[in-house]
Amino acid sequence: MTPVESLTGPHSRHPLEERPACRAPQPIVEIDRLSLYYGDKPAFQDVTLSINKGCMTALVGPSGCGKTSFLTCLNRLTDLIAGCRVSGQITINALDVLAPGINVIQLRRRIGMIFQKPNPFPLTIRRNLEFPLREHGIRDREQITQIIETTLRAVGLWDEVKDRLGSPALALSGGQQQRLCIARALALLPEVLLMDEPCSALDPLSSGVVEDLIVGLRGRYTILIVTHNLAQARRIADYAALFWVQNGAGRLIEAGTAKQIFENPRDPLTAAYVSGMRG
Amino acid sequence: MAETLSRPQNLREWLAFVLVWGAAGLVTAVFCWLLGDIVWHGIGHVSWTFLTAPPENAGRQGGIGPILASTSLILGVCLAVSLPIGIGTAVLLAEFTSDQSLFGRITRRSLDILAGVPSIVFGLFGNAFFCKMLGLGFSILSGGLTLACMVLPVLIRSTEEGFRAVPASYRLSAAALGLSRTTTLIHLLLPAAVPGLLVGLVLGVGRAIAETAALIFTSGYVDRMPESLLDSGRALSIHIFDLSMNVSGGDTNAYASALILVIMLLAINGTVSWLATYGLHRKIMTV
Amino acid sequence: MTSLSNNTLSRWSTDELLCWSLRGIATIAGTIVMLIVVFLIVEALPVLHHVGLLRFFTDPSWHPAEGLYNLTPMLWGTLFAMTGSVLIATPLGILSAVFCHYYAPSVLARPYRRLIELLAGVPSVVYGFWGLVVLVPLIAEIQPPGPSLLAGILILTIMILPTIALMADASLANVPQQYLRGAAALGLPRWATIRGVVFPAVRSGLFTGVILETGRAIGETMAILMVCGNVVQIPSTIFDPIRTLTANIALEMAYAIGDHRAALFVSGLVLLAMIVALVVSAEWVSRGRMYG
Amino acid sequence: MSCVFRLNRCGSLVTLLTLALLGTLGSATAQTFSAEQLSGKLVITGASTLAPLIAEIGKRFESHYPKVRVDVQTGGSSRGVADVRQGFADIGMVSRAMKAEEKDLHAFSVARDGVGVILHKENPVQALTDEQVVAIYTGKIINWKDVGGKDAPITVVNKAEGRSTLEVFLHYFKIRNTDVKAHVVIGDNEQGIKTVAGNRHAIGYVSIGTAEYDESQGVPIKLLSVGGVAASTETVRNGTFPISRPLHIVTRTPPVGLTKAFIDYAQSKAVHDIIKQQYFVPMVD
Repeated sequence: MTPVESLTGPHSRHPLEERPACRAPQPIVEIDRLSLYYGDKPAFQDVTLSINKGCMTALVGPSGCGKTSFLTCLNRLTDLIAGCRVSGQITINALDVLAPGINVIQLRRRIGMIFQKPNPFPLTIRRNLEFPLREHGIRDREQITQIIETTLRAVGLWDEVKDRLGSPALALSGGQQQRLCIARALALLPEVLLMDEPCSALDPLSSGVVEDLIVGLRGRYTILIVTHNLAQARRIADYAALFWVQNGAGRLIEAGTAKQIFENPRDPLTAAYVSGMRG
Repeated sequence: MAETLSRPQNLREWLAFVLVWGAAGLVTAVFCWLLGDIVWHGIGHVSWTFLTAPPENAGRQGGIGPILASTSLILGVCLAVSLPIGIGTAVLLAEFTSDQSLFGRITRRSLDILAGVPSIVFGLFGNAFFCKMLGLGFSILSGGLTLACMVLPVLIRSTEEGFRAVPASYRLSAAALGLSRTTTLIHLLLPAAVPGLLVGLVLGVGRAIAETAALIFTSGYVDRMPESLLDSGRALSIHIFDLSMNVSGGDTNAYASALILVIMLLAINGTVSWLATYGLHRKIMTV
Repeated sequence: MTSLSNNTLSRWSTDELLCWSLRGIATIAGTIVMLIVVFLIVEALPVLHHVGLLRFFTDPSWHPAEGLYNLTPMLWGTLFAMTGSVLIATPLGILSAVFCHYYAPSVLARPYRRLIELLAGVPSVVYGFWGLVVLVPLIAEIQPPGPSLLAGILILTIMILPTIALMADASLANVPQQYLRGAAALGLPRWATIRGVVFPAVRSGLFTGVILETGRAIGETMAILMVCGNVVQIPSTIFDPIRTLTANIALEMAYAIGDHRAALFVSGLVLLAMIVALVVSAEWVSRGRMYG
Repeated sequence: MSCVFRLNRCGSLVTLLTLALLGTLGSATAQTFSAEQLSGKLVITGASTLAPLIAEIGKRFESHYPKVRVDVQTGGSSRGVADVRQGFADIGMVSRAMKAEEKDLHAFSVARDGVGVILHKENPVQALTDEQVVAIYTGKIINWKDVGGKDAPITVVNKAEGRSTLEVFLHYFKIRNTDVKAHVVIGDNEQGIKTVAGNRHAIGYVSIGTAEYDESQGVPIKLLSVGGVAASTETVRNGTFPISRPLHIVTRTPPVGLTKAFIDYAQSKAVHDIIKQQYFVPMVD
């Protein structure tokens, strides 16, 4: 297993700083005519979208319009689903994601993902963070301990769990579990973070804490977040994209800055959805 | 679990309650009868000498020392061969082969067929293949290998079920973190599949240790203390069979041997479940 | 069902190594069956050559020493014994597992499980022995001669019960807690939860258990030989003695020579064909929903 | 097929190891023979009836010649014949008279065994004529009251096809197996005894030695006399009991060296106590 240089580098300095802020639009992810089929059934079709570096892009739309499927294309989790077929093109930092020869393991290291339901491994809190790091070539005990502390601090979990790092992660509350999962993703210093409704399975209080955490990450990471919560999208996103089901398949209806989408939608569907939810 | 569910309220619930307790009671009663029979007739003859001494007068007198040694060696060979092959195949079937693929389907069907092959056919096959074709002769090795073929399907099937029971979210989140399949397998899936594996192990060991027909033709009948894996060695179950069916006056020692076999099995199963509770859980940390 | 199968694009050498070694291992497992089938056919070939397969089903009786080779009564014997025991053992085994998980206080559940595990390992000769000296005389009191289809069914039931009970037990252990909580939250009583929520969730595991126990019922030899009476006939009541295909092999193999011996291997082939039929029909039944 | 290949390699490795191991003792095929120092390994396979007897003789033989190993395997007379023919065993055990097609083998009888008719102890019938036995076994008499017993159906216990006891029995009573109307078919002697002991209306036939021993141990069975001669090991020994079979050990080639030494020993008077201990009858000399 080759050690990941990009991981050992920044961590030796301060891990969670020196991240690009969302200023001038500078695309990092380019998606071109992307379609996904489960067997013969299309999940979404013909999505073309570019994601700007250091910005937070919210994907909104009703259930079943392919938002989650869209996210899983970006880190090739679709490989794990039997009978799933992807066409089109995705480029992340000049890397052709759908090319047959790429190192999927490396790709997934560079793209973190947070799931709707918190899914820590049935290990201790420490092992949950340590185990992926070791897998990616970080073996130094002190360095690992340091990364664990910084990432747990970054998600605001350190003070809550520092005395019981050896206890099972599954004993944590839902909100804590989700923050642990975020910490687990951050520990690998991803370039892009994919979040699939990270707050929807949590109680309002935990949801608020996690949302604050995500807002705190804004500007330091490129984040794609799927959400049903329009108010939340409006609060925290720089850009927004609306998905809708048309002719039995999900489609991208409109994309733009969050301000434009929520205040001045061009497409009547967007207008209806945004206002309907608002009203 | 039982506490969270309410007490029977209507007729159907009461019926089910009675049925479940009745079934459990019936099973327990029959088995206690059977085990009680063995204990009652066997306990009087079990002693330290019985466990260590060699059999005399065709097994009517003397003990079962060499037979215990042979049985353990046969079981050891069987597990040493069947565990890696069994777990490997189960992993392949559950994790690396899609259910529609030809390879997976053929392998799975072959194993289902293997599961139903009568033990005497295994015996004749083992005799022709291991003893004669591979030149191993009547030996503990031949017997162990034949048994390994026999317990494979049970082992693979329940281990596979164990893997299938692991939530898909483990695999997804591991993949999303960029973990390799090997790592995911060793650190996450394998520990989580342990319960299934243990069922397979208990069933497999049970089948192996109880086997008679397959061993008569492979590991043989010699009741001398084995000196190597290439020596012929009589397994406990063969000893019991011979004493009860072929040697007049062997019944009492047959009962005592059956009792020892049951105790042996109890010890093995106990160790397995102790390992499951205390040995592995320290590492898995499920709540 | 998610699997790691389609991840063919990964360039992770350990993974490839693992995958190929696993394939090698599985091939060994699969090859054993082929070897056994080839072995059986080679041994059975002489008699198939000069007697022909058809006569194994049309001859007036099974008297191989006198050149008569009808296997049909034994085929029925095997089928009757198998069906009877599976019909009794399956509900008992599943109810046993349900007892362990949802009815028994934990003080009882553990020893009960231990008991069942123990029974999986009692040698068939001990079951047979017990059947011969306890069960058969009991049946003889009701309806002579005693060794009978009924005795065979009862002994087989006891023998295959641990298989289904343990498989069901393992499946029940894997039912996600939220299902049960969900059912409890709906105020569903215990049996309704088990019937409506638990059973559908563990269908695959139970099905595997039934297949395994059926296979075991077909293949069991020693115990059945000791209690069934071994008379080659199609039974008209459950008190009639029967002979199964396995008992036929075990009884006569020791002294059989020439065509007689080869005819016993034909019994083995017929058994194998039954297992194949079982597996194929299981596949047919489960297609599209078991592993979907 | 990769598996076969791998195991094959493993097999040859094992063979090498074996040879190396045996090299120190003298190999199985090249047994050394001198009056004082016999050594080597004898593989004996065959009839389960004979296996306990030969195993015990083997043990005593080993105690006389500490460098000799006698491995006794069971599995049936036909297995003994087949293994000896293929050279897989040095000596085969056959628990019946030799057949015409087995003339190629060299047979040596080591003991005799009588076959006696047994009933449950509580059965009031004390004796049966040959004709009555034939009538019962062919289904012409189906109730004990027809032969002077209670009013109860007869349970006929027969042996499985190919078993030598069956052949001896049928031969004496001149019945064809197709004509036998059996209710229970059994394999080994002890199974027959347990079946009859568990059924008060059963009739069966087993090895006399076995039956005699079990009768003395309180098992509820009794041996019937045949043709007016009481069934006992004594009448088999003095040749008056009419139904008996010889127990053979066989070799493919005329025995030499260790094999010859063992066969001579097994036929000698030195093992008569073992033969009696295993409830067989020594050959009269």
